[in-house]
Amino acid sequence: MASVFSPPGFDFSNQLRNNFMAQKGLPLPKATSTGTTIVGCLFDGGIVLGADTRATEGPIVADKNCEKIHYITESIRCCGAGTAADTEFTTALISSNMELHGLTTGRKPRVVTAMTMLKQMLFRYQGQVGAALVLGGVDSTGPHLFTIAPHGSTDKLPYVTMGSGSLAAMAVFESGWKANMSREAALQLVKDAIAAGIFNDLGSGSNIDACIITASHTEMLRNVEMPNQRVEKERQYGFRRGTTAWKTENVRSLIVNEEITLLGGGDEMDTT
Amino acid sequence: MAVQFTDGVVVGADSRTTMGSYIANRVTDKLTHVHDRVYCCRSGSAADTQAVADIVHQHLQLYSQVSGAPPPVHTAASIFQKLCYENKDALSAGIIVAGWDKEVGPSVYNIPLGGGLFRQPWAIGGSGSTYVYGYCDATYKEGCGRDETVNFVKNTLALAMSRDGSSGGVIRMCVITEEGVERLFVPGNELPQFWQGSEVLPNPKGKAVPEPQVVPMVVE
Amino acid sequence: MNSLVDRFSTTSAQSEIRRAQALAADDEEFSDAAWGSEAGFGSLAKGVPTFSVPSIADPSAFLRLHTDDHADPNCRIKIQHGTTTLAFRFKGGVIVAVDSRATAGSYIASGTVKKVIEINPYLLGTMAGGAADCQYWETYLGIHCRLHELRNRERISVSAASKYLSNLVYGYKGMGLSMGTMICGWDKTRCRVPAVFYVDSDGTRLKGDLFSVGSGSTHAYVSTAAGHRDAFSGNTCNLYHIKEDGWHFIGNYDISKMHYDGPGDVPGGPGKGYGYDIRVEGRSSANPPPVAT
Amino acid sequence: MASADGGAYSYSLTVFSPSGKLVQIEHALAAVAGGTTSLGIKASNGIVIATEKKSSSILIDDSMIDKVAVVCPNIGIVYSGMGPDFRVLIAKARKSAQAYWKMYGEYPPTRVLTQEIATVMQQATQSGGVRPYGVSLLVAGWDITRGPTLYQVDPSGSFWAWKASAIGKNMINAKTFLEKRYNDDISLEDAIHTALLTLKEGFEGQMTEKTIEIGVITVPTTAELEEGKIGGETGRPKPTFRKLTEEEVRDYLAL
Amino acid sequence: MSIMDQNGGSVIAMVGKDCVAIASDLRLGNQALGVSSNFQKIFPVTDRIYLGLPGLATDVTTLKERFRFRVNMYTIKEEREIEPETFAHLVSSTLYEHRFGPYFCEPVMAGLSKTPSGGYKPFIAATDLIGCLNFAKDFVVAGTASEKLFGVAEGLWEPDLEPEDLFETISQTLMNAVDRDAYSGWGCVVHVLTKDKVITRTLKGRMD
Amino acid sequence: MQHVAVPHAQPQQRQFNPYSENGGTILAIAGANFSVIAGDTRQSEGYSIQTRYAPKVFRLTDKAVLATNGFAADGNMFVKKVRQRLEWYRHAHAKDMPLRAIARLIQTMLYARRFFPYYVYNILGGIEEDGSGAVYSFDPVGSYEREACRAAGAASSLVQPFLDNQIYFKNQTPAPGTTHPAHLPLSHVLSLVIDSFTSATERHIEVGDGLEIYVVLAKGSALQGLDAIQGLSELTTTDDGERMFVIRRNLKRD
Repeated sequence: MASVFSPPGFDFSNQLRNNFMAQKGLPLPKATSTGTTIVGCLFDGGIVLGADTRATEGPIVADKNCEKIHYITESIRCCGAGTAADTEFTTALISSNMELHGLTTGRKPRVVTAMTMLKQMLFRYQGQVGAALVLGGVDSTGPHLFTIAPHGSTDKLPYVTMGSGSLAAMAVFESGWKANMSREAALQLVKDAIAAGIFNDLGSGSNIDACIITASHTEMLRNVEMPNQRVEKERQYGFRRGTTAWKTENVRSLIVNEEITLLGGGDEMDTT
Repeated sequence: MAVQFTDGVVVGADSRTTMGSYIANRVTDKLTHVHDRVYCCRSGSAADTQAVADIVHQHLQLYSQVSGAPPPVHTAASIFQKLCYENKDALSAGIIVAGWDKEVGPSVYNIPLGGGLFRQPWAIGGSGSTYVYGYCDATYKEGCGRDETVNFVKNTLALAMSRDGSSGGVIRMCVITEEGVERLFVPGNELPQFWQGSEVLPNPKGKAVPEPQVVPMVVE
Repeated sequence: MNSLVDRFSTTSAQSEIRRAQALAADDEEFSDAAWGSEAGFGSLAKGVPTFSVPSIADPSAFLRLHTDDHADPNCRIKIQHGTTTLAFRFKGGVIVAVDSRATAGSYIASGTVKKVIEINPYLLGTMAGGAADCQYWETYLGIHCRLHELRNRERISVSAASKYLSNLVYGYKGMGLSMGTMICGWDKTRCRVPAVFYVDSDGTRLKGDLFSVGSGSTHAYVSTAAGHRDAFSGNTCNLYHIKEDGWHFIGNYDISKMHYDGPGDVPGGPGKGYGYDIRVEGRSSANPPPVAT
Repeated sequence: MASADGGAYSYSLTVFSPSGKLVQIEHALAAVAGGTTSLGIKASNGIVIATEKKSSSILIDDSMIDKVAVVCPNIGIVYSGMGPDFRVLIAKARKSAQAYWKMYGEYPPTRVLTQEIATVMQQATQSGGVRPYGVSLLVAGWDITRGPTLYQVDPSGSFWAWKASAIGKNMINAKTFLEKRYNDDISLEDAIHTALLTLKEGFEGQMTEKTIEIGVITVPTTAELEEGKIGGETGRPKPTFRKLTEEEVRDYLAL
Repeated sequence: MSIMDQNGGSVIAMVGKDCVAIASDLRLGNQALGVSSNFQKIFPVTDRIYLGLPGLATDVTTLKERFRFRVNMYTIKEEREIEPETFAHLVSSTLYEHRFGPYFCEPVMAGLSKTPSGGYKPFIAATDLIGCLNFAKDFVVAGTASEKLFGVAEGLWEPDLEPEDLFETISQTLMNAVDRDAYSGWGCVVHVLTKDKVITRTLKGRMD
Repeated sequence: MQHVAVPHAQPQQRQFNPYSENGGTILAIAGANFSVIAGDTRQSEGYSIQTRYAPKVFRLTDKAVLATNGFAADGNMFVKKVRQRLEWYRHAHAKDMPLRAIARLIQTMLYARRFFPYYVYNILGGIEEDGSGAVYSFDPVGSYEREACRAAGAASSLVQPFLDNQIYFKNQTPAPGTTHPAHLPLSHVLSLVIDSFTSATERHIEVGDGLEIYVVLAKGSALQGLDAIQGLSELTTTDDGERMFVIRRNLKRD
């Protein structure tokens, strides 16, 4: 922004200190990774993208219902696996540039433009930005589906899977995919593929998100299936009030109450 | 792989990209268009080779814009070399450049990992090439026609794909001549077949070897 | 160290273990599993029990790789460590105070560990360092003391008992044992005085009046202070008093309760909590007098 | 050319005249007054901005001329004065809006974006080697806290909010026309008609869907707001500013 | 012994019925040695947003000042108070800016956000050390005792708890979790936010 | 041939690493006259599931149950060896080994491999000779201790603090004039066990698929509503001595 000068790109100022600490045997903590199963599948007239909703920090589930299908433009979406923050910010950056691109060219943006922007950014960081993406969308030249690996390589295929659950999902795709599938068949195949990832891969779990993109409109099916709802708990765990012993208390009221006291004792100017 | 013949070149490649032992893409197109009559075969890191090929493609667009004529294959190859040589410690890319141009006609250039540039009548690269140097040396002969060369490429690739675990899938080929570029495709189940590894045990002289039937054991 | 040399050298601990294994192996009928009741201690006649060791060049490095959680916090095998123990001699006998927290990495595995091992009615051993090492070898020491009594018809002296333990442990020096223990007792025979010996897994053995062992040892004037200050000490404090007629268990005090309320009406007690902020409450700007809420 | 932020030496073109005026800005305002008329009207449930798209010759393909520009889904700008200056400012405005989005996850309120543009225009009046922008802008936008707001920004970099305003060639007649017709609770539909009538006042030539451009802000209903971002967290809010298509303009003109 | 264990400390935020609660321990240690039992990790950002910063103490104070500066600038420029969702994105982008030289701190945010129809909706969020946002509906945890907090919270939390009940649940969750973590504890503080008041209590927990 | 850029591997030193980690979690709670020993049945390695049903809780004698967790190969082998020693004890003494003695036996067997440890966290549960419920917990090299409730394994740090609060009532001030119950009824304990595992399954990826709970009742004690539990089956044949039941439930499979 013009008024506050902030250098573009990443700020490396802490690097010197962090390297010093790493030498002293204090390893870096783990960032949230999305173990993840993400898939994309072409059908005649559009694309279906699918993703699970589990974000993990090592063996611990940090988020049971996170969103992995990110917005690029109205008719281009991108699923992200790998380091959660990287997928989030890489897709946000490209989404922002695509919006600018759309405004300046006055045309609906193309999937291949987003793919090129993503690949060139990831290649520049040589895999340090850990984002493995499935990019799908429909533009004036028809439906397109790409995968983009963290090092910047891309593949253009009719059906793709990425993430730790990609092998389980690919098995379902290899046995179930047919050319020119109907929209319903494609959606069901995507759901089965994600379910395969959810149940067989520990890094994926919880619910299934899907997104159907056609030339006319984009349908985001958030939690289209929730096969892993938690069962009713056996007990209620409410506590008696006063169970917790506390030492000090301070209540700060947020209601600003003002009384207005009139000065001058009533001989105000008569304005009737 | 790329082979030069009388009035053009044949470039060919397998279609397997692996991530460790997992086949990330079994129908990859490694024959990358850099100009109307100039193609390159990419081997090594997919990310590196794609990036390099994109840059060369851009340079050649500029070249043809500025010079008003399609770029000679040698020009394309030397741009590849410049990129591969100057960034050799950041890249892992083995690239074969082949095509047709008016001055020289058909030509094949090989740029291995170190970034050297070698013009050869035929060139092979990638992890599968080690298995088929013998076959190529034995089989290649100059002055072949189009169909003979296509078969030579097809057989070489099939042999490499059967021996090398990192190669496989389908065979993609391009025949580049003055008239144009013709894409050929050999599906995975129609690859030329060679010896599949069945054992042929010699028959000891004189003794008839009984057919090894298995008689089910009689159980009371 | 070159594995070839190691195989044929005669001094290293491994060669001693191999000799012990060879010893045990050949007299078949006495293998420790023979009689169910020996519970694996093996007959004492043959010396130390047999240990199986990974057959690689450097077994202690292997052990360190897999169990030392200071070097590598997410190593898999987390062996429990005890941390603050205190013992001192005075005219009334010996006072032994220990905390009861065992941690595995940053996780507090248990808050109720008994870090005083009752070797026998008149000998106590404390636990700091590897919980298993101390538990196992001090129980083993108890067997040896009982056999001493049977052979010599008199109680073993504290000095002899601690000597036996330190010689035994010395045999395993460098193999990865981790122990810091205090053998305390009252010698009934000749000099009839209370005695405290510090023995650790490096083979050190020191006679002294006052010892404090473990990561909380620097704060251990009052074991509640150690519990408070050191992250690896805490939960409860076990207090023992050894008199002429053997040890007496004084009590198990919750360290946090003592922080707030003190030990109750004990002669000489401060009358209120030991906690620093309790003691200085209302006396400084950092600890202003409690506002009437 | 000294850098835009006025390096050490600022051979500034914009200096005070003895009477305390900045002559360059006066000239810029004259350039604006020479530009085709634009106006904006804030209605109770929206804003309309409109402008004449007069081109110097019938041979010009005016379908490519954009005088009303979208900056981000909730802000649109119309201008009077020099086209190229407008284009440069729009590019900066769009970049600034995206930078805001990248930091806060939502689009800038109209007031903040207007401030950004105004700062850029002001810097062009106090730096060496640069001349003021020869445009006045009408910024129409919607945000959750202030609802629909209309701002005018002048070459001096000063900006203030309007209920209705007109800039460009016959700004004075247009303004007096608007003053007569404006009332606070005018609806968006009426505002669009008023805008067309005002434009017609000073219009040379035939007013068709080809020779005028209209942009509108429609205020989302609380229901739409409750629904929030379309498609959950990572979706986008429904755009509130859009340019009328030629058919829509023709329908309004026909009424 | 990762960098996050250097000073220790943990934070948890929970959602209740029209209210949110955020709680943290008060320990500042130098690895095993406890140094201060009054190290505040939770800071008010606005009247209706509280920010918890567990992690490396130096980064905690640096970030606290950094966010105070950015929120003040925001308030001045926009002439309105920042909303919780917007603040969450601000925190996230600030951290990601340092992607390759991160601050060792995992912020937790709790607040009440104004709904378009004028009411208040509870809001909690947490990010990892490089800004990956996690909008949870029930609770978010961070710090050295995060695993323990997850276990107890998953067991004890129930939807639509009244402010006083939410206080009990979050306090029990925090105290029992920190008692199992060597690097957290030494006193706890709980803030319960409702639309008209903020209740702050310091708990009488184990001091060992 | 083409491969996505696998980082150039420096020369890798092949270290002797006999261990693996198979996830899962176990817990045991001792009541006044019963013991509950439970474990999930998922066996995993890295991110893949080896099997959804691999028991981790083993019946040793009529009164003793051992749960093992960590490296499954070591766990199974260790249980086999313990059962062997118990059989020899039965031959030598014509009676089952009392729980207290089994605990000491396990210590010595674990400590025998002090320099090449079994990578196993054991919990022994059952009924003591005096008829009281007991739980002994071990570390991989044999340090052990009798407790009332213990969780171990991958999600132990998630479950243990929850049990501290709900079993030992830690940090809970009792209602004025009352005290916390010293022992909880069986049905209460079972519901806590099930909730512990469903919570652990939610937040830990290595826990799930199935849950097996062994219940050992002291001689002559009432069923305390045990028969009403869904998924129950009895292992003991006679009902005069100690009785042992197993409850099998499903857990989430994601």
